[in-house]
Amino acid sequence: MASINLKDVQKRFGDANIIPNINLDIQHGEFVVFVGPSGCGKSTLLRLIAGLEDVSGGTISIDGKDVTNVPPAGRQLAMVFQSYALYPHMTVEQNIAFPLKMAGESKETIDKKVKGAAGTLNLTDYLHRKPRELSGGQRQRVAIGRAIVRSPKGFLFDEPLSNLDAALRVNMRLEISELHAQLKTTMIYVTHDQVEAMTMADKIVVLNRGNVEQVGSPLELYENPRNLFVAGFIGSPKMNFLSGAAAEKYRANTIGVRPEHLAISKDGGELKGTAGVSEHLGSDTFVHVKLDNGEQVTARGLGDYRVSHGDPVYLTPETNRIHRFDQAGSALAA
Amino acid sequence: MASINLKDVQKRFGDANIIPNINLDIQHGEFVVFVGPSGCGKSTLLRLIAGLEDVSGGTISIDGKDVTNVPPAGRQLAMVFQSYALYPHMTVEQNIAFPLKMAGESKETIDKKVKGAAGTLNLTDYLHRKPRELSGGQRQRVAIGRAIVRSPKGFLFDEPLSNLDAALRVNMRLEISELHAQLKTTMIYVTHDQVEAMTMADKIVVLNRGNVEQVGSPLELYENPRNLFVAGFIGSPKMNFLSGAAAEKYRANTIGVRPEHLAISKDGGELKGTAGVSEHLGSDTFVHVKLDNGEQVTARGLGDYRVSHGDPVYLTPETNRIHRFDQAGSALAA
Amino acid sequence: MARRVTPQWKTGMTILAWAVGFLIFFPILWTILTSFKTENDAIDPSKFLGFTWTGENYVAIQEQRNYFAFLMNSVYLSLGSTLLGLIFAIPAAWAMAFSPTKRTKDVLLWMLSTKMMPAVGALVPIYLLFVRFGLLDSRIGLIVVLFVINLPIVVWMLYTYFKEIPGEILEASRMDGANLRQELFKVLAPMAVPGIASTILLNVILAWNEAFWTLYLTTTNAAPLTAFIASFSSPQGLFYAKLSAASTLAIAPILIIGWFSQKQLVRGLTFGAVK
Amino acid sequence: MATTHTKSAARAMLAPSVIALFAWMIVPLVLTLYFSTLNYSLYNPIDAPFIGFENYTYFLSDPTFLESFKNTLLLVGGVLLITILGGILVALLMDQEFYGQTVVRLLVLAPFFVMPTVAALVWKNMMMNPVYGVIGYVLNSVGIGAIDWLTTAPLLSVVIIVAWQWLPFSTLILLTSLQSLAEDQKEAAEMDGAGALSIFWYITLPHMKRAITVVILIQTIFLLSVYAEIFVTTGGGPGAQSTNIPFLVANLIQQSGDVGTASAGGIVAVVLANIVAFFLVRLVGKNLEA
Amino acid sequence: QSTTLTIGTVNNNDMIVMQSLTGEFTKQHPDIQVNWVTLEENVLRQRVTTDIATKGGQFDIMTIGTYEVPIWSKQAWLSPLDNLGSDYDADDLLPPIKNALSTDGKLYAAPFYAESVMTMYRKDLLEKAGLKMPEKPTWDFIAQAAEKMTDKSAGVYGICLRGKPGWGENMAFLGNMAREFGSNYFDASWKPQFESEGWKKAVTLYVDLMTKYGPPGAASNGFNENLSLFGQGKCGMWMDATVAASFVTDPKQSQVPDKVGFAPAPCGTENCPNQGANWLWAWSLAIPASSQKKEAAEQFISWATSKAYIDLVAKEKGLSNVPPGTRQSLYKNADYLKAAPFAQQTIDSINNADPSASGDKPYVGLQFAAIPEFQGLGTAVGQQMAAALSGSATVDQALKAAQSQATREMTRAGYIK
Ligand SMILES: Nc1ncnc2c1ncn2[C@@H]1O[C@H](COP(=O)(O)OP(=O)(O)OP(=O)(O)O)[C@@H](O)[C@H]1O
Ligand SMILES: Nc1ncnc2c1ncn2[C@@H]1O[C@H](COP(=O)(O)OP(=O)(O)OP(=O)(O)O)[C@@H](O)[C@H]1O
Ligand SMILES: [Mg+2]
Ligand SMILES: [Mg+2]
Repeated sequence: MASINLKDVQKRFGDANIIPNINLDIQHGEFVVFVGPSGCGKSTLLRLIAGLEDVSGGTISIDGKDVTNVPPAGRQLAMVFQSYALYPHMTVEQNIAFPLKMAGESKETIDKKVKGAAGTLNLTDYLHRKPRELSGGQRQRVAIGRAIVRSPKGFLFDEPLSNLDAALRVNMRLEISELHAQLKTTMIYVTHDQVEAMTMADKIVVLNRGNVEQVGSPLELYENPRNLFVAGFIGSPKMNFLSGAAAEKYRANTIGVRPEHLAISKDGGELKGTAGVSEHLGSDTFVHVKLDNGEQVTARGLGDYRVSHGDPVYLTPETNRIHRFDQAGSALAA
Repeated sequence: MASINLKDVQKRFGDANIIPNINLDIQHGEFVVFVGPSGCGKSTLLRLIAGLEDVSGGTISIDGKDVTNVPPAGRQLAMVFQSYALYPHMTVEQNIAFPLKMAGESKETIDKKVKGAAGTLNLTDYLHRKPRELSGGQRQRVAIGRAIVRSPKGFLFDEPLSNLDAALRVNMRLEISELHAQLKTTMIYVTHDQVEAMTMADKIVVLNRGNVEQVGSPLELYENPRNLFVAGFIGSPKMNFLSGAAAEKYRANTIGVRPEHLAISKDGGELKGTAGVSEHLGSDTFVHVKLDNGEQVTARGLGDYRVSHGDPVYLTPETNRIHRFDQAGSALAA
Repeated sequence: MARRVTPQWKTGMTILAWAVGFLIFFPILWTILTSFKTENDAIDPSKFLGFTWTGENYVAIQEQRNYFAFLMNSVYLSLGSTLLGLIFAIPAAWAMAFSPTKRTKDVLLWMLSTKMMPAVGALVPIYLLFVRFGLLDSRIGLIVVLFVINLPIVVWMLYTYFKEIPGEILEASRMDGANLRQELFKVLAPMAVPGIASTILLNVILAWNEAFWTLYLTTTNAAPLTAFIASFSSPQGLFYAKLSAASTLAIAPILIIGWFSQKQLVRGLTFGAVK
Repeated sequence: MATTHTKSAARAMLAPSVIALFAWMIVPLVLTLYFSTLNYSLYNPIDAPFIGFENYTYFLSDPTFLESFKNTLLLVGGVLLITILGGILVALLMDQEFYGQTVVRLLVLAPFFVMPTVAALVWKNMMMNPVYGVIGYVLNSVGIGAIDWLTTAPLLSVVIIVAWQWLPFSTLILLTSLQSLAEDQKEAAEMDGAGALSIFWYITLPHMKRAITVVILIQTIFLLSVYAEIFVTTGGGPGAQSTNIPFLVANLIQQSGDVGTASAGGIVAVVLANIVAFFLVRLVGKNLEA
Repeated sequence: QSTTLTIGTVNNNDMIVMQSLTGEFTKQHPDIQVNWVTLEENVLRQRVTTDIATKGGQFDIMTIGTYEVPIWSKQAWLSPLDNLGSDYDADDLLPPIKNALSTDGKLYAAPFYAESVMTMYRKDLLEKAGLKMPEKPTWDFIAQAAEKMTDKSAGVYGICLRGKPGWGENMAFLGNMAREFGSNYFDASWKPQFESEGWKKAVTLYVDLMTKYGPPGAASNGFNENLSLFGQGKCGMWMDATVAASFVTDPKQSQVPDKVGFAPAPCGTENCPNQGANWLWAWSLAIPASSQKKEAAEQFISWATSKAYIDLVAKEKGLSNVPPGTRQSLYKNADYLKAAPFAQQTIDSINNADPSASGDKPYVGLQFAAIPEFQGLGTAVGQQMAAALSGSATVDQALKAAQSQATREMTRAGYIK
């Protein structure tokens, strides 16, 4: 359990200014999710916090103590690497036991905890395998196991579930949430999965090119994105943006409507267009519509909604769900 | 463009019988998605098709020609590895250009194609970097780039988008679909992402412990899962299963209802329970409900649906959306 | 990889490393210094730097033997045998590292065991064969000999290095349509550069310093620097300085080769290639 | 990974090396075996009657044989001990960041570039000589007094010289191996709370296992046949205190011209070397896999 | 057309001079070219032995010693030198040398330079010790002088002798010394003599002198090391090959060039054989029977061992640096006797040395026995002597071991029935 504060943190790799300047406060016991486009600096930020990289400027403190120059071991954080970084010469069991061994736990404790973690992670059958004999998802689970057996001050997860199947992912999500609820340990979690971000986070940090675009609770970001970037990034499929006449109507440069707030009808509605491809997910159907003014939008229909390619359709945004943005892309007050 | 046929294909690693026996026909130009729990043998199957592993039994033919003993290069398939497997000594550009160079393309062609792929993949700024200087997602994109620049007989994708952010993932999904539409090349695609599986596939193959559980179009699987496993695996959050009285009412051992087909209400309905955690995704809200008979189910509500932990709620399944299963787990005719 | 080391640590390491380096290098340093002494200064161990520098030893040596003829032979022999060795060993090491069978380990050990025969034991048979085929004092004959005697070592070294490379990268190249030759030389070899560099360096050194066969199987046309040295070790009279000069001449070229290859012995390249 | 195709390719790729080595091994081996049954002297090559195992009994009954065997093992063991431990330490040091890395690395590697004869001459005359040697001079000036290395501790002296020559080899191999250790593993270990020592013990050392094995095996092969260093420095003496098997065999042919007994000795040496190798492989061989 | 001669030789100074003067030879014989293979003595010996025994034919001329010539000529490995030219004057060669290089009256190798043994001592130190070198020193006197001359604090050691094991190193000296005490290597029935009285006395005294008055590290000192020590002024006395004399008197190589005196080798008994000059060695040039270029090779040998060559060296390098010990005419040259203070002692020693076989000594040779087995045997015994010198074995143990090793070897070789 720890508070983590970043003050004016910067990071350059040679010429590349990956993180120009970041300030961030993470409270005791918070579950913070970092999201952002691939390459925006999420892993780098995690590595800076972990102490695996030196900051190019600024300070990092944990529990109010400046740890900028403290080596990783001194920071007492556990981490799941995006690349897994398993120990190739150790079996699954030894991999998971390693941090406990380092902490000097007794053999029985280690055994118990490893067995426990392996059970949770569906790895019990693989305890004696070496990493190279595992499937991608199994490797990733070992990496998770290695992090969660310990009781660190905080956890750093770098896309820990990316290679797991949906069912397992839901399980693991719940496991991690439960772990968090139990231990109340600070967690920082990088993910590309909207569901994970929305359901697990106390606070989401949206990063873009090494800058923080917005920090807030999941619903805050969903409902009140500060700017076009956040609006477009949170939510999948992404928010539809309309400009021109449609926007002017709402006294905005651009307006945004999420697919789920765009009612689709074959009979009539505010905006007219032609149905394009329909994506049937089973639970929902996403219909891509080309509006008559040429703009391309997506609307969500029920799972069994059918519309043929080329049919005329009508869309009606829920007025109170419309997001308005000015020319610079910043959100306008509702 | 190729048809791929697997006949009685088996694979053992030492004692472990990873693939007991698989028969599979993939038609010219089909887009086939393999799904299944982590470790079920998806990557192995892909590697068998690629020729990177020997089958322990059975035959693989491409375009009717037995290729069981043909080396990978002779099969003319392109592959994206789950582990990326980039060439560490080559820049991004050289990595992507490599297969073209091997095919003996002219320098101009190579240049053009690499530029094109890099553009598509948002890699233009990174062309001169080495893999170790890339973020996880960027590496994955290089791996994709390397596969798509060529014109092979077929593509094998092993979770190619797992490390990409939602926006990019949607883009890439469209790109790959478009590539497929354009080239009509056979594609085999492994993914854990329900959306990818549902939207991209012509045909989904559900694997479980090395066996094919069901093969069919996405909606077929969604609507008519052959058994409990497929029913539980396709769709996220997964289908709710109820047994006991609720099931008997429908003359089944178990019935399944998807969260999206379970109407939730605070006033009244078929099943009574207590609200547990609510997951707010923004677009939807998943409410975990503990039924009075002790069973745990999930129901989907609208994005702004609010219900407090502990409140009594009522759930009503859509009768015509109920799936019925017998004792062995096989689906019963509707 | 990206963490700064503290300046104090770096300073400490610098001092320690230089001290260790100096100690290990000292005998060679002393030899080089001695080569610039007069014979009388050479036998006085108290003269470290305080002596009158002279180049007379080098002059004397060059007057006696044509250093460059020996040098060229050494270069031919070591480079020739190394090249031959790589051509044979890279495929062999690839085979054993990436397509191991139950017998791979046995083959590896058998290869080493071919080196267990004491060279003198094989001298007469080999000499007779060389006489028979007219290979005595020919570069080609010696290149072949140096190549085979070092082949097990080259295979072994490459095998170890190849083992560290993730096989998936080679698989990727197969998928990309590379044939075996391209897989070996376009993908594997560049990735194994540090390993191959140290293997080359090692093999060049072993060939360069091989002093049994090179002495027995050559007279003049193919005689390398080992023969050059053998004509300066323990002549009558004081000889430390001249011996040192000859030794310096024998070591210098390979030190230079070492200097260049040292730059190749860089950090492993596999990082970032696979998850 | 391995498919029938790669397997057959592998066989084809392995074949040239195997054939070359087999030829190199079998021709001398057969001839040596043949010679070892003859009373074949270089000084009387025409008349070489068959004498069965007499050469073997003669060689094995040589009073210095057992001592040579013991010396061979001591030499191999001593040098291995110094070079492996020293090599690990030096390699770790060279892997650190410091000023002048390239230069120092070269300094450390340099002894390996020196021909064995030259190294032995330099050590014998300019280092270990009690009158002219630097070591004696230093010991004298600190008041300990010069040591006559080659007479009082002949085998140790040879061990020191040979270890000096081979330390760079193990350093080089171990350093290369160190550098192929993926950084993220070390990072993961650090995150897991491992200190520098633990990282070394649990991550670095296991990673270097194969390299260490290779160093041990390759060096053993070379050390089993050390000759020039002994020839130049102690000449195997005093007595047989620094005579090893190769030196003993070499003396037979080079001093006595006794090809028959030398061949028998060569065969015995091969057998002994194989026994040593066999035990070594039992000891460390499993590290070769994986 | 031109012929190329490949000549294998040792890297001793006189040979190096010969190489540098090769141009003079090729000037006279423009159709002959010369390739030199210069190797250290031991390496060269092994190299040429292998070649000649396997008929490798790599050499046209080999540099070999008085040890090899009798053995090799008996094997018919060498061509007799019967065509050295009219002005060669083979009769000018010193008789002991000529004999040593001839078998059945035919010369098989031409001497390039030759040596016997003598005592070299520091006149100044001996004087300081209050002693005077007798005309015929005895080992008793030497022991006494060694004690007096030793001043370890000043780094001066009374006596330096060979300690490095090897048949051509310490055994050359000890074989000579044993004869000074009346013992040979083998008796008439080829029984080794190492446990005889003479050997015991010789080795006991040798070890005693060396441990008390010798330099540190003596057990690894050979000719070269002692040469350096003596040249450094660290030795009071040194009994060794006569060729050493020209180095220790050469100001370029020695720090005591004019303080060196020369005396015969000491005797241990009243009637020591050959006046103590029990050492004869000649580095000589010979032609392997397999050489295709015998004619050219003989021309070269004739040139290199001729009187004219000696004159040439005298002209180029100075009179005292000519190859010694081969020709009578040189020692009749008054200039030489004046320029080389050691000349008289050298010729006396050589003339006294008689290596031929005799009743109680069945072998040819003095400090060695010219039988093929001697190299190995001598070296093995030399090791035992070194062990005695280094203190790791007592003299008795060492001699016993030597005796049994030698007996074993001689029995196997069929000498002892
Ligand atoms: N070399 C091997 N030796 C032994 N078992 C192996 C080996 N490679 C894979 N396996 C096992 O085979 C099974 C199937 O592996 P595979 O990689 O095909 O799974 P997957 O379906 O791709 O899983 P994931 O979704 O996690 O990537 C796993 O249980 C794995 O542990
Ligand atoms: N060693 C390096 N040298 C140069 N640039 C680097 C290095 N490491 C990372 N980068 C660059 O820094 C940027 C941020 O990388 P980072 O790994 O933090 O991204 P990320 O947000 O984790 O992306 P992803 O979601 O794809 O994993 C990327 O553009 C990457 O190319
Ligand atoms: Mg990342
Ligand atoms: Mg997989």
